[in-house]
Amino acid sequence: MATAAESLTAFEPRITAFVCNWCTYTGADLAGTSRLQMAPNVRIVRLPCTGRIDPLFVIKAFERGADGVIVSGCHPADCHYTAGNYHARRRFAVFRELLDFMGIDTRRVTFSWVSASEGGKWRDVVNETVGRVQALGPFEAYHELAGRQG
Amino acid sequence: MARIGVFVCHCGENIGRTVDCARVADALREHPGVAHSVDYKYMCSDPGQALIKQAIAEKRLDGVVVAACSPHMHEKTFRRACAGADLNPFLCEMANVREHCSWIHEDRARATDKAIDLARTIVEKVKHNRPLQTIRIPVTRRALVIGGGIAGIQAALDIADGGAEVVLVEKEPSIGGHMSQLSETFPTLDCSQCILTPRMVEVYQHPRIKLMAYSEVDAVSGYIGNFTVKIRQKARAVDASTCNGCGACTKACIQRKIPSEFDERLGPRSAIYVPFPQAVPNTPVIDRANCAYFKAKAKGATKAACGKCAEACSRGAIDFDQQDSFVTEKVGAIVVATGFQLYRIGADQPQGLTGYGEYGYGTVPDVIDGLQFERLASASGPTGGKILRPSDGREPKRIVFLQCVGSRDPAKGMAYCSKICCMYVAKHTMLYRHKVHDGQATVFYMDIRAAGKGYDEFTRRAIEEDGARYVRGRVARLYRDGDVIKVHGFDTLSGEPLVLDADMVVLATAMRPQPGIEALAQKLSVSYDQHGFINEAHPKLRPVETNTAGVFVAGACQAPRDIPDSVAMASAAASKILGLFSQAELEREPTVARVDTGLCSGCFHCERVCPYGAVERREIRDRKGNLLKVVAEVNPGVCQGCGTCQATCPSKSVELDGFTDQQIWAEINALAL
Amino acid sequence: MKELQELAARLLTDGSAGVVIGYEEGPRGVRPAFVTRPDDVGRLIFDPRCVHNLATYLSPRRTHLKGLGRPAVVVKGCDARAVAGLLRESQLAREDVLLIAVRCGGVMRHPERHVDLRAETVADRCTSCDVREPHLFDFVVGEAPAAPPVTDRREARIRELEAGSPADRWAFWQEELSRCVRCHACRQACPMCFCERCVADKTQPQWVESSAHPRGVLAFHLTRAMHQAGRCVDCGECERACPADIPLGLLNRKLAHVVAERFGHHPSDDPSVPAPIGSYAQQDGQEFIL
Amino acid sequence: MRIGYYPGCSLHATARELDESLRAVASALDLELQELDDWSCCGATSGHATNHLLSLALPARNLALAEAQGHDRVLAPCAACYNRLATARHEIAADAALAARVARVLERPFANRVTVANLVEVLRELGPAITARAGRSLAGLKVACYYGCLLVRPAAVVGFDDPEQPTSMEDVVRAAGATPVAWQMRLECCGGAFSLARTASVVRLGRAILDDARRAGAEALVVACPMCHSNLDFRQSAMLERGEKPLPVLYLSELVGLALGIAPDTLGLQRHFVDARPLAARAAAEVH
Repeated sequence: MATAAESLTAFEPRITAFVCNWCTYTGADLAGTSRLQMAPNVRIVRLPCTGRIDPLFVIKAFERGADGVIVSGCHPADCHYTAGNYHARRRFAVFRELLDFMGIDTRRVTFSWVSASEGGKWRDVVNETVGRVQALGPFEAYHELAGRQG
Repeated sequence: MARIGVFVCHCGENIGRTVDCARVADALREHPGVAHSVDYKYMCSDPGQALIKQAIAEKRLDGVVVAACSPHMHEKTFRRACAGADLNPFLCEMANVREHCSWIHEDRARATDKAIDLARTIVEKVKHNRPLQTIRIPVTRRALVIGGGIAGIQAALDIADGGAEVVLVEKEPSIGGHMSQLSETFPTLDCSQCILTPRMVEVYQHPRIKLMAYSEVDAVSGYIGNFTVKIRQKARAVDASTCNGCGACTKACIQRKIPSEFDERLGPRSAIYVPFPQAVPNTPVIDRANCAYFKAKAKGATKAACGKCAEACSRGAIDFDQQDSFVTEKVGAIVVATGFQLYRIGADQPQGLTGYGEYGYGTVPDVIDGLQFERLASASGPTGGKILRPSDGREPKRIVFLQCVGSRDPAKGMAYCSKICCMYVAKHTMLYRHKVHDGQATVFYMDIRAAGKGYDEFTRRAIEEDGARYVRGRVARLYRDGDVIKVHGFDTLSGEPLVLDADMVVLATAMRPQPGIEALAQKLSVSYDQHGFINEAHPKLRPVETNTAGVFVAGACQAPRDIPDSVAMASAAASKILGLFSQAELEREPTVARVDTGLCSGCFHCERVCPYGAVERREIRDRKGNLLKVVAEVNPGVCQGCGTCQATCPSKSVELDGFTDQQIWAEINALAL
Repeated sequence: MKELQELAARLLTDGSAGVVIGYEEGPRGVRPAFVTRPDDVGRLIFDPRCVHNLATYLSPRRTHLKGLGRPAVVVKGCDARAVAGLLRESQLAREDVLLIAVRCGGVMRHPERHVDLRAETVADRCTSCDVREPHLFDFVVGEAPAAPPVTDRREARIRELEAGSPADRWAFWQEELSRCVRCHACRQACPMCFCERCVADKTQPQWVESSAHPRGVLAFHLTRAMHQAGRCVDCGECERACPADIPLGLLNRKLAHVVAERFGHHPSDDPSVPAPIGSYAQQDGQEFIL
Repeated sequence: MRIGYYPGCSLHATARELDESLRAVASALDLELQELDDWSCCGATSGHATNHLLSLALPARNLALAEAQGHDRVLAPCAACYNRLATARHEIAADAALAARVARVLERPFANRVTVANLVEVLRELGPAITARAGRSLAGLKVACYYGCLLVRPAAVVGFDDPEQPTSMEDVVRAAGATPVAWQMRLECCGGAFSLARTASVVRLGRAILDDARRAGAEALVVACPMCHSNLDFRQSAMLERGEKPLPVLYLSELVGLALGIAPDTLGLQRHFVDARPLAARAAAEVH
């Protein structure tokens, strides 16, 4: 069993990112075409809009072993569907306070607006989140609760 | 058991360099439900696509996953390939292992693991894909063009000539845009009015173009093929149908000294005015802020303070009580062609830009910008085409031109190059030399960017034949000294500081989009960059489209553009629209929401959050007609597939095809393996 | 409650109501009463032990009451908000119910244990009650009562939890939720939980696992709290119905505070006031978004 | 308002009148100047011309002293000292590795929390207080504000005014009741340290500045930098033709002092080479 210290340095957090197709996903594409290097811990799940991102996704991601979650989409007023991000903003403002109130460390969840032309900002969101969650270590509390095998 | 084919692309070495594609293919071959898994150098090539078709046939595949570039690049390509092999195209998805993996990671082992994860995620998703049929919706074969400059005019003419109706909306009283203000145009020095006016008349007389000048777009709803646009026809206080454009009213007006916007504040105009002689439509408009009648009325005067124009009008066309009116138009496509404005130093500065006070624009007399020089040089201009100093009307013997004022300057202005200034400054020096034979033009520049056809030769001509003195360096400061302007500059080639006496200074200020472009973009839900320029769908492959289907872009509202660019983009946008209109019906992605009426409890949160009003109410009755319950139902023609209804629905009774709960759940689950 | 009984008798005799749903003395304390005959109105009572939110019987899920004809329901001010919730979300038509609002001076926290109304015995919600004089009604009965005793028990508990560290809160909730057996009594008791099939029962995909395993329990209570944000009328029935005494009210009140502070929304008995989740404002706070 | 005060070498020597006038003005405006205990040289040009680390460590030592003595802001009236202190604070804040090296060199705790203010910035903040206490003594006095090359640059480090179109000195002059003239040589170089090595250049540059100020109708020049003052006041005799009227050169704090009715000798006017006392006399006459 790696000692706690070793496991921390060797610890590579698993981050699931729920992003909107029109802005952040395209921003991540731009980060790709610009060859901006970033931590490989993030797996992107594409959704049409942040309006489609359901708190159940975040809960299920933690249940299935994620150590951190990113939710990102278009800046207010830029939404391709005009209002999806406004609904998401309200929904996640409440959800985040609920998570905090039930003792889930909200530093494990990053919310951001990344537009299609902000490849650099996406890289910063990824690297900053991976660094933050790496410092927090594996989400033992949730995973023990979940009794994950392996 | 699913029979899914996985195709891992090397993309030359774009993916292959950092992702071990063979190992990804091997790993996926072991994944449950995968019947075929190979890697290939160029999946999007013909042989690559043939691999897919062959595998579908041989292995009876019921799903295809291509682990390659971003779906934004080639999803359509591979779906078309699958359709070619009689596999429903919506059973094919892409795993983005290039932009989201190989290009952004160096560590080969971890990049390969990530690629395997991403491919596995999409395989799990595809297991839950349903065969979908594209949705067909009728197309309104009418187009809306916003902006009546050369780009808007060209687009309107091309579309109308292609047989479709066009609504052309122009904010100013007349179409023509900034091009109508120019004297002559580079690189051929042909007179701007001569090549533009015929086009403007052609628009005015075209049977299929409905010209709405002095109007603005108020609201836009709907989607490609079915936009509903509410347009505000601003009140001119002149009845366009009875007015014959004789101009008697403009001569009778008592207000003579209002700075003319068309002449860039160098010449006067009256309160009731026609912007320029060749204006189309040639109907005057009353400037209510400066008209004595309206100013008095605004202060509550009951008696008419003036009415000279009405008295002078033989046809009784003046109508002081005319109000703004609204018109609703149904169109199938929209072209944004709102053009540019120049960076106005010290005047209405956008927040954050405070640079260039040291160039004295607005404080030191005879310091003007490019458009003002055009008005001086223009025959219909305030000085009848003679180059005279605005301060004392004398002919300047020495003019200093400053390039890149506000452009290529991330610290104080905009970071981008405005593309047209090198050309029009060279043109200005030539016009100056032709009109003032003993005049000496000096140009301070950083580098001359004249990359168009015949462009560099044009600038060389300005230097070699027309004696323009080009000094490579910036100007530090300029100030008034007596009636001469002292220009402190630097010549980087000789390494000497330079102090010149000038009679006039022309600043080549940066090109910026029209004010209010952000509000218009938000009405069209089109994205724009931090400067306000509209974002094209793809800089190289879809330059005249935007990410919002059905909305196209042409001219300087997308980026600094000269006239050839604008016309080319306008025709490109027009051909895209004519292509769109050539289909009887429009095919739309079937990623729309479906309500399971059995589970829906009729709380209608979905109806409240739907931005498109795609949710309708349906009564469920038993055989005897008793109302059992009222449920929600989605109109597939209106639904755009944003999915907000599904995330809002407490009981998850609505599913968005392409992003169903089952598919997202499968993707999240795949990440846990 | 002579006034209530006479009104009930009149409604039943002139046929404007098929059943009067009120409270009656039962073998083990006060219980809901379903009076269909005018001469049974004597059973109807009202006192601080009448804690049940009778609006839950108007939910379309209660199909067995359909046969009794148009109901006339006795509602306290807080219960009336639940009726407004059902109207707001199209589960009920206003003309399909008669509301007999009763002026209420506060009810017991544990009706079966206490008789007199004191700070220790009053229900948490009654202290901040601003609907002692009902607004949504067809009829109003009862005299204007004195203000209920003041208790800060629940708010203090929330403040205490908020002051602690995330780890403390996690420990607290894991301990409380460990007793949850997923009987869903809280869901059945709640007037605002009227879905045909609850997402917790959805199997394809199973977002919320159904076993009493901590993973499924946490997912269920997170989802239930999110669904109640801005819709809960704080009638306390979920907490009272829970066999495991899990303080669900803390979750509902916490989110009620969040929704009030962030969106200025307070539970209302006006059906036209939209729920906060599902509407938005340009200036909604986004300090937590990078 | 309490503020740390870093006089710098010139204010204890050639620019004593700047120190004296500043102290007089500060007490009149109840601004408590607390001179840093054991302050040392800021390194000036010789510092940054020889060694980068030295040029940052020297001013950083003074910032560390200010921190230790409980200041969160320190006033450096001399333009060169201000520039060195502000540049040090800016570069150290931007580069963690550099901060570590400087801390090692200083061998004292240094968290780089202190911000640096210059004479014009502080007097502009005190503008309303100056206007409230200033009489009409400077009414009608036409003054040319001379910034020199260093006072508002580089913009990234200085930042309190526009590097090309500054207005802060004019604001203070107006607050003091005098009238700033519009002239062109506000930011032109005065020759700086070439005063000894290339005196002819300094005379030529200084003369151009004085001529332009005189042409603009200025009755006095106002500066906020000891180097500019010595080049334009001490050297002015070499710049004048026979019989030409000299132009008094005042420090901004001296001008404000006159506005507040402080006696000329308390302001150090007697130390000027171009006699500025007639100005003081005129100001005194205005008051009665």
